[in-house]
Order: sequence, then structure tokens, then C-alpha cells
Amino acid sequence: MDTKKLLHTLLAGAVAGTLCSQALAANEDPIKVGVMLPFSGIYAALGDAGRNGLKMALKEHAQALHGRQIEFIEMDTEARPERAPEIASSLLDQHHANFIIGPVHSGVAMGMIKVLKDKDTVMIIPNAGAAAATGPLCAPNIFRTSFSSWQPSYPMGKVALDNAYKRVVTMSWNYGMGRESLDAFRESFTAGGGEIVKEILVPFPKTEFQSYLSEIGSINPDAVFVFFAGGGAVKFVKDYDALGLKGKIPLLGSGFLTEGTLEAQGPSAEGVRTTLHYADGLDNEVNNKFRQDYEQMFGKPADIYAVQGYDAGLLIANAVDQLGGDISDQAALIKAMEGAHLFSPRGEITFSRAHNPVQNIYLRQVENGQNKVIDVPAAALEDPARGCKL
Amino acid sequence: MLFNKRTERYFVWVFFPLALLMPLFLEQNTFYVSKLTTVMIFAIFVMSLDYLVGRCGLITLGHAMFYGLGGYIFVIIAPEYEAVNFWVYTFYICVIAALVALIIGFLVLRTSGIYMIMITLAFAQMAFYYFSDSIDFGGNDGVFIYVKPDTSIFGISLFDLDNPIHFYYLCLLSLFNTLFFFRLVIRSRFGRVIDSIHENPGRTTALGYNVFVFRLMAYTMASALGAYAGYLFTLQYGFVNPSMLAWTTSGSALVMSILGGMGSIYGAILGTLVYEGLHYVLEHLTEHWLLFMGALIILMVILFKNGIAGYLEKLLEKRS
Amino acid sequence: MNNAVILETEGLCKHWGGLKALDDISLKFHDRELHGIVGPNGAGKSTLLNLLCGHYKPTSGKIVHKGEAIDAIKPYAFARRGIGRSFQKTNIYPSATCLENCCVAVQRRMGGSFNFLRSRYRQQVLEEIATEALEKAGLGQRRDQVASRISYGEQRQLEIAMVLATSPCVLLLDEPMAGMGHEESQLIIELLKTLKREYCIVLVEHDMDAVFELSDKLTVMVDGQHLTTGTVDQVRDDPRVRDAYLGQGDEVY
Amino acid sequence: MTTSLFFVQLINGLQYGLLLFLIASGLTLVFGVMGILNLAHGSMYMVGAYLAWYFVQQTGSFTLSAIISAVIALAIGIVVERLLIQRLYRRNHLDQVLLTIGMIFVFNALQSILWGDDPLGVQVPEAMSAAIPLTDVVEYPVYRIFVALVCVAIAAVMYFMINRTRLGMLIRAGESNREMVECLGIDISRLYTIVFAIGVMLATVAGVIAAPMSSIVPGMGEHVLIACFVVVVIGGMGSIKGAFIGALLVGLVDTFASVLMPQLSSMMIYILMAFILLIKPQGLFSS
Repeated sequence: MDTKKLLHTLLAGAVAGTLCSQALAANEDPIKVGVMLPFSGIYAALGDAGRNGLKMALKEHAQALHGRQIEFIEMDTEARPERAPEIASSLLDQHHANFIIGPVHSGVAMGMIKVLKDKDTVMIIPNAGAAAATGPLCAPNIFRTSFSSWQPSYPMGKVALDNAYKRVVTMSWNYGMGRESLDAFRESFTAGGGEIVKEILVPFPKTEFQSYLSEIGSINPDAVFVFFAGGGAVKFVKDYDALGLKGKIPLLGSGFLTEGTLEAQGPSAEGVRTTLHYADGLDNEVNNKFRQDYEQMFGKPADIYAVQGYDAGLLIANAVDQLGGDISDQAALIKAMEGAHLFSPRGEITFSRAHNPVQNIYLRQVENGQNKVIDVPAAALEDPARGCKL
Repeated sequence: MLFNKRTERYFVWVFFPLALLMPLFLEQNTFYVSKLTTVMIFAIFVMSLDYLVGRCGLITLGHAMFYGLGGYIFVIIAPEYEAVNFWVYTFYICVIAALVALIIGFLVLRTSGIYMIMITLAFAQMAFYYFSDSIDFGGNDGVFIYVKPDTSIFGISLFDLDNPIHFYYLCLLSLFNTLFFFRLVIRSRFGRVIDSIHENPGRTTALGYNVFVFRLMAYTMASALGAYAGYLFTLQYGFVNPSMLAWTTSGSALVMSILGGMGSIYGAILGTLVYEGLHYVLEHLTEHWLLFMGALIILMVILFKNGIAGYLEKLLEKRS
Repeated sequence: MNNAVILETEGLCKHWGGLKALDDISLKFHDRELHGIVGPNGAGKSTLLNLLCGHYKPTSGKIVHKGEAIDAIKPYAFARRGIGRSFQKTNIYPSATCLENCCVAVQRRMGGSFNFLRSRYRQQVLEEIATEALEKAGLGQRRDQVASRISYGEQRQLEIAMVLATSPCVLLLDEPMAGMGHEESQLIIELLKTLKREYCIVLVEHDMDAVFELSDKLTVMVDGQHLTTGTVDQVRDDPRVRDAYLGQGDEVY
Repeated sequence: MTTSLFFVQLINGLQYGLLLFLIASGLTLVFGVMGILNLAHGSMYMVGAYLAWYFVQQTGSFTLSAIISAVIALAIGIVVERLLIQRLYRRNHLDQVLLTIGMIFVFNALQSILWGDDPLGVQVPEAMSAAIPLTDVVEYPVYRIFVALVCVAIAAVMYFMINRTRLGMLIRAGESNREMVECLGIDISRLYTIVFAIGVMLATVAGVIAAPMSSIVPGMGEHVLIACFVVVVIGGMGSIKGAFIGALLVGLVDTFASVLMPQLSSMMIYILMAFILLIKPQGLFSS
């Protein structure tokens, strides 16, 4: 990070704080974008990619901002939920951020929502898929540019049935996101007559999978559906291969299983099928340009987390553009964002009444270290937003 | 004299008046008020740990269990959509936490040294995984508290917990009371026995004291206060998460307490302020704040033999 | 002398694995008498004291205090019954003042140890009793000094003062003169002479002159066994005692 | 559970246990000999995994990478001991805790700066990529058997060193009586440096050989640290034999608990530890 710039920002923030009573004309201020992502600890890679995507989008669409500058205020959540409210209130009360982008981790999202719900700022979630965020806890000022946990997993049930898998073992870490993913899969899979032979919940963040895999081997189901991400996904896919299950029992997963992890997984990941709202190899103009530019700017290939961050940036740019640069009226801003129609690298997206993206879900298969799209099992899929009263 | 070290008196006279006036300067910026509140709440927790580790010689790496329990007990016993009385629930939570501590203390206080460190950790991890795996209490994502308790006594409401400034003063009051309370306890006859046990448990037994019972009392008391801190933390933002119980919470509290100067109690406040302050400043200066934080901690261990409090005391001694 | 029996052992045994540290010891300790225990190294003297104060549990046998068997009670309960002991290695609270050292002892008896709020300095009686104990042990002038800063001999005195402060009926003293110079020893001897008029004292000591000078009764132990018990003169003339000490080279009397 | 599954799980448990032993052995050695509580031990495991990845990228050979990593680990051990740990021998455990927590921070930051935060992976060396079928479905990779054998071999070497060699004699003497070792005219500070470096190397080597079968991610050190402490405390601090038994116990209990009692599996090793400490407050094989 550019230390000088940040110091400058800080100073500006402090000055702005003290001069708050003599607020300047809104349109000349920079738009303040608080970034609340993990830059250290287990989710650091995800936070980094999200930030890159966000910055890239706002840079690319600078002309849409009607001359307004963007000021980033970056905060490391360390993926520690108990710190989330404090950091969120820092961005809200200290920095008076117009937009707050974050987080990666669902627990942190809950802590943020607690502070930011119905406040004078707009929260855009660029990853955390907790159903509650656009379900029971949904609010006018909370948007999500990623997915709800239900979205990527629900279509997989249909895919499994289409492949004539009748008996499936599901497995994930025992936490909200994992359980919600398995539930979504179960919902569509059992509705079509499939049977979940066993549901295995592994304590988070344990990565000793051998004993579970041996058990799966003894059950010998038609397929295995899992939710894992990051380091756990790497370890799981490698263990699945090493213990000889690969090639005998097809492995299905929520797309995070093979996102940002393919290089580490190596040949073990070949042939794994997953469903997600994005795929590296999506052949559309936006995506091709996005991937090329991203690689050029940051020296590594873009992943889903970068796309979601990028779309958070697109959403901001789009809304600011619609309002001609004046975002002082929160109601108008929210209305503009609700109506946004984005051309994302993942395809076109709009927003549901609960502010969750309505998007295509792709079926991908790993071929030569790439997630290749082989089908679109659900087009413009909208999260049911159970419990949302918007 | 209650605050018997000169350094401590200075600290009390500098810190509390400043803290009392702070919100007047920060009225524009409620964030700093909230941040200081969080730090003070954690300082209460660190103080209770400091009493156990530095005063009683009971090293625990499971103290965060009570911090988290403070929040979860509230979630469990309080009705979800009804404002309960703050003081009544403070009492409930402290009593329940004390009962839990009594049971766990009964088991863990049979061991000592590193074994005690580990067995306390074991219990804390069990509690952590219990709440983290539980679906009823929000699991990994935690629970919200929708309605904050009201603080009225006989119909007079002293603090509005939704107002950050009010909450700040409640926590400042709690901080001072805790410091005052520990000072009283240390000076008391109970404190005399605890001091004796810390210095020479064998001799204390030979004088006819049941060392186990005294340790159990101290453990229970400190745990109840730890739970009180956790309760305050939960109320600040209305959010409970199992990460409050994680061993890293115990670890950072231990770091702050050692940094401040073990056993000095007021050092716990110093340690928490310095640690959180450094964290805050470094985090805003560089993305690699961990590196500098680590290096500073290493330096401070090597330079300050008895923590910051010890260093200040030596400095004052030299002067006079 | 026919004082009442205060402490009594019946067939007391302590085995460490196969080793019989103490074998079938039956002794009677009388009020207001000093009962010396001597014997070569490894005779089991310290083991006996450790059993008498409850630090060890006997393998078999009984300890009877004022007519009650007490071998099953907790270690701290021994002290509460008035069985106080001093240790072979100085065992005090070095960072506290002498007065405070004794206060800890007095407070046990005075109660209030579970009073969390009342100041420990607020009770005059407690300090008076503690000061009294210090004076009895000849440490009155060291009252307010930190225990680690007084001389070694004085620390031994302090230990006795602490035991006195518990207002015991039995004093178990484990080599109170160990490592002391002649003059310091004399001080302790004088002290014990006055104390034995009030208390039952069990004294384990290597300094034979001192033991012979002080003891009303003397027990000789060898290899965990009870050899003989009698007055100083009886023991001195017992040929078995001479045998036992022969071949012990350095400790020949 | 069928017999064959039971058998497979037994192997899983033993293999996990053996790996745990390898990580924990350095921790218990350093504590036993030097009385130092090294919380940064887990970080060295992490460093090992990252070094393995880095040098496999550079040299293409896993064996070469393992050797270079071990040498670097020794160097880190010597430098850290001379520069930092040496100042703390006369301090209490708590200062050591604080110092080594500081070291964890530094190692984590360096990892992030040097190697980034993406999950990384090392491929199993070509020569050992085969697998042995156990049941119709489940196979057992040769590399994991090799790892288990390496762990057993290292345990045997440590046993031999401590019981049969001069260094081992000094170590045993140092455990029971520092002054005596010093009286024998041995430079105890050099002995300490060597022991600490060996401890660090053991953790690093564990990280290296675990790299091909795990994911290399930030924070992997802390996770393993707690498991290590459980192992070492169950066995009795400072006892190599205890660490060995403790590691196997933890490995087996964790493996079987995850299959038989999934609701309790996350807590099971802690329940085991609490249970053992309540019966034997000094662990199974404390001296």
C-alpha cells in the first residue's frame, strides 16, 4: 500500500472529522469508499483479490464518476468477527464513508451488518454469502455483488440428477456457509428424488480429511458434493485424489472448491465439476478484457473474488453515473443501485428486491488447470431471500 | 493506602481524569469514543486475567472462555425482544459464570504450571467448539442482540446503552470499579492469603490454610469479572461471536497483561492501551503491521523486565 | 514427669515402593516436654516429621492427637489442630516483612480469610499477636524488616515465630539449628528452653550437644526402625546406640 | 464399522499421529532440555512448508528442497537462539510466551511478504506417486507410508541419540541438572544453541515432508501448534517417549472420533487431554 497516500488520507479524514460541522459542498468531496477486507490471516488472499478488483473497476470507469474522486480507506478485518463492529463503526463514524465494501467472512459480515444496517452509508458485500445478509437481516442500504450461499449450490442438485446420481454424500465444514450450501443442494436434489446418504460436517477449520474420505469410500455413493474453500479446498481435493476416490466416485462441489486453488491442487483437481456464478473461461467481451487487464495490473490471474470486488466497483460507478455524481441523497442512491444493470465479467447481473444479484450459474469442469464452462444449469437465478421483508 | 505504589497513584490521577474528559473533546467523532470503550472493556478482562496470573500465580490460557460466556449467557437467558434490567442481568451473568468457574476451577486447579495452562485451554476450546458448532446460537456467524438492557434503578435510568457516550461512561465506571475492587481484594485479608500462596504454597498449607479453596475463590472471582467484561463487550455492538472464546483472545489478553507488568493490575490497563494503540497506529501506517507489531513486542520483552509498569516504577525510583 | 500424652503414633509405617523409610514406629509425645529424635542419616527422622504434620500419608499405622486418630485428615487440617512445624530448609515468605509473615500465621486462627474487602492492616489484635510471637522468638526488633534481608539465623527464628503464631500445641522442628554458627545456635537453644515449658516439642537435630542439653526424652532411630526411647542418660548409656552410631564415621558421638 | 474400514482408519490415525509426533518432538525437546516454551514452534512448521514449496519451484527436486530447507532451518534456529532466546533463560515462562508470540507475528508477516497469501501446493515426488489399494475404493498413497516411515525413523534416531550418544548424555544431564553439566566443563550455552536448532529443524522438516499432502496456507502454523501442545502435555512435557505415545493417542482418538462421534469430534482431543491431566496432572510420562 502507498503509505504516504494513506497518511494523507488519514490526515484528511482527521481534518474532515474535526471540520465536520462546516461540511463542504458535497459534490467537491471525494467519494469515500471504505474497504473492510482481510489482508492478513487465513483469508488474506481473498481480501487482496477483492480489493484489486474494486480498485480496477473504479479506475476503469473513472469517467462515469462525473469528475468525483475516489478515496479508499482500507481496514484489515483479520477475519476476526469480534473486531468487525468496531472497524465498521470506524468507517461509519470516523471516516464517514459513503460506501463500505466488505467482508469475505460471514461472521464478520454479521458484525458489520449489526452496525451498518439502516445507517447513512451503503454496504456492499463482495463475498460473504451468509443467507441472512439478504434474508432476515436485509436492509435498504445493504447490497451484495457476490452470491447467496443458496445460489451456487442449488443448481447442482439438478445437475446431479441429470447425471443419474441417486445416492450422494455431502460434506463441508461445520459453519454457516457450509451448512447453507449443503442445504441448498439437498433442497433441489431430494426434490427430484435423490437421496443424501450421509451428511458429514467437519469442524472448522480442521483439514484432516483422511478419516472422512475413508468412510465415504466404504459407503461408495454415486457422487460426493462438498463445500470447501481456500486452503481446505486444496487439501480436500488432494486427499480425495491421494486416497483413490477420484476416478471412482465423481466429485461435485460449490464452485469455491476450485477457485484460486487450482495451481496448488495441480492434477488432482482435473475433472472436478462445480457450479458457480463465474468461470475463468467465460467467453464474453467484458470477461476477456477484464482478465487481460487484471493480469497486466496485478501480475496474476483474476479469480472469482476479484470479479466480485470488480462488480462492487461497477455497482458504485453505475449508481454514481445514474445520479450525475451527486450521491448525497441516500434514498435516490439506493434506488439507482437497485435498478443497476451491470455488465460483469460473469455476464449480466441485476439485483433482486433483497439486493442480491440475479445471475447465471455455470457448471464448470476442471480441464488442464482451468475451470471450463460446460453448461448453464440455471440462468438469471434469483435467491429466494427467505425472511426478507423489503 | 489503597493505591500503594507511587506509579499507580500517578496513573490513576492521570488516566481517569483524562478518560473522564475525553468525550468532550471527541464529541464530533463518536468512533474514538467507541474505540476507547472497547479498549476499556478489554482492559477489564485483562485486569481479571492479570489478577489470576500475576497475583495468584495461576496461569490460564482459557480465560477467554469466560469473556465469551459473558455474552452467550446473556443470549441464552435474556428474552430476545424485551429490554431487561442491566444490573439484574449483570448479577445473573456474574453468578452463572462464577458457578461455571467453580466447576471448572475444581477440576483445573489440581494441576499447575504448564499443565494448568493446557487444561484451561482444553476447557476453553471445548466451549469454543460448542458454540461454534451449535446451530441454536448462530454457530460460527454469531448472534445478534436486538434489544439492549435498560439501566434503571428504582425507575431512574442512569445510562442509555444505545448512546455511545453513555456507554463509554458506564465502561469507564466499570473499569475504575474493577481496579478499585482488585485493589481492595489485594489489600484484604483474603489478599494476604493469596499473596502467601503465590509466594510459598507449601508453607501456607503448613500454616493450616486450604490452598485449593483460596485458589478456587480467586479463580471464580476473576472469571466472573471476565464474564462481566464479555457482557459489556456484547452489549456495545449487540453482537456475540464464538471468536470471543478463541484461544487467540486469551493469548492477546495474556500478551497485554505481561506487557503491562504482571500482577500490578493497573499495568493491565497500561498494557491494553499500549497494545491496542500500537495496533491501531501500525495498522493505519502499513499493511504489514504484523511485522512491526511482532518486532515491537520482542523488543519490549527484552528491554522491560517487568513490563511497562515495572519500567515506570524503576524510572521513578531512579529519579528520587 | 507425667504430663499428658498429646500426640501418639501406633505402628506407623511409610514405604516408598519396596523401601521401608519408616517401619512400625510407636511413640508417645507429652505435653510440655521436648522430645528429641536422633539417628544417623536416612534413619527416617524427617519422614517421621512429615508424617506427623500430615505432609505424607502413612502406609499403615495411626497418628493420634488428643485421643483422635488423625491420619486420614487433609494436610492443612493438621496445622489447624495445632500441630505446627518448621522445615529443614528455610521456608518463609521472603518478600514480606517479618510481621507480615507472622500475620499470615495468626490470621488462620483469627478468621476473616474470606473477607475480600476489609483491609488486612485494619486489625490491631492480629498484629499484636503476631508481634508477640516475634518477640517470643527473639525477633521483636526485626518486626518491620523484609524477611529476605535478615540473617540466616534470624530466618530460622522467624520460622519458629511463624509456628508460634499459629498458637500450636505441638511444635515439630526439623533441624532448626542446621547451618548455624555457634552463637546463633545458642540463641535457639535458649529459645527452645523457654518454649518447652509451654509446648510439646518434637525436635529432630544433628547437633548432639544441643539435643542432649534440651531433650526431656530422646528417641533413637536407625534405618526406619525405632531403636530406643528414654531419658538422655538412659540413651547415652545404651550400648545399642553406640553400635548403631559406630561405622557411621562422621557422626560418631 | 466394518473390519476393513476399521483397519483403514487405524492406519489413518497412526499416520496422523506419527506426523504430529514429528512436529511435537522438537517442542518437547526444547522444553525438556532448556525449559523454554516456544510458541513459535508452529510457525517453523509453516516456514518448512513454504520453504519446501519455494525450493521445489526453484530446483524442481523435492529431495534437494528438503535438504536446503533443513539447512536453512538450522541457521534460523541458531540465529534466533543466539539473538533472542538466550536472553530469556533467566526469565519466567511468561516472558518466553510473550517473546515467542512476537516471533509468530514476525514469521506470519514475513510469510505474507515473501510468498503471498494464496494457498500453495507441492506435488508428491514422482518416485512416490503410486498408491496401494486397501479396499475396493480406498487406496493408500506410497508417499504417506513413506512419511510415516520417516517419522518412525526420526523417532528411532532421537531415541538412539538421547540414550546412546555423548550429546544425548549431555541432554539428559542438562534436563536433570544444569549445574552438573556446567561443572563437567561443558559449554552449556552451546549445548542449548544446538538443541534449539535441532528443535527448529524438526518442526521445519515436518513442514517440508507434510507439504505434498497438505495445503500451504497462512496461519497453518497456529493450527498445528495447539495440536502439538496437546500431544506434548498428554505425554508429559519434556519426554520424547511421552510425545510419541501422546501423538499416537491424539492421532487415533481424533481419527476415530471424527467417524464415530462426529458431533463431539472437534472437542475430543481436548476432552482426552483434560481427562488424562485430571488423572495424571503431570502427563503420562513426566519425569
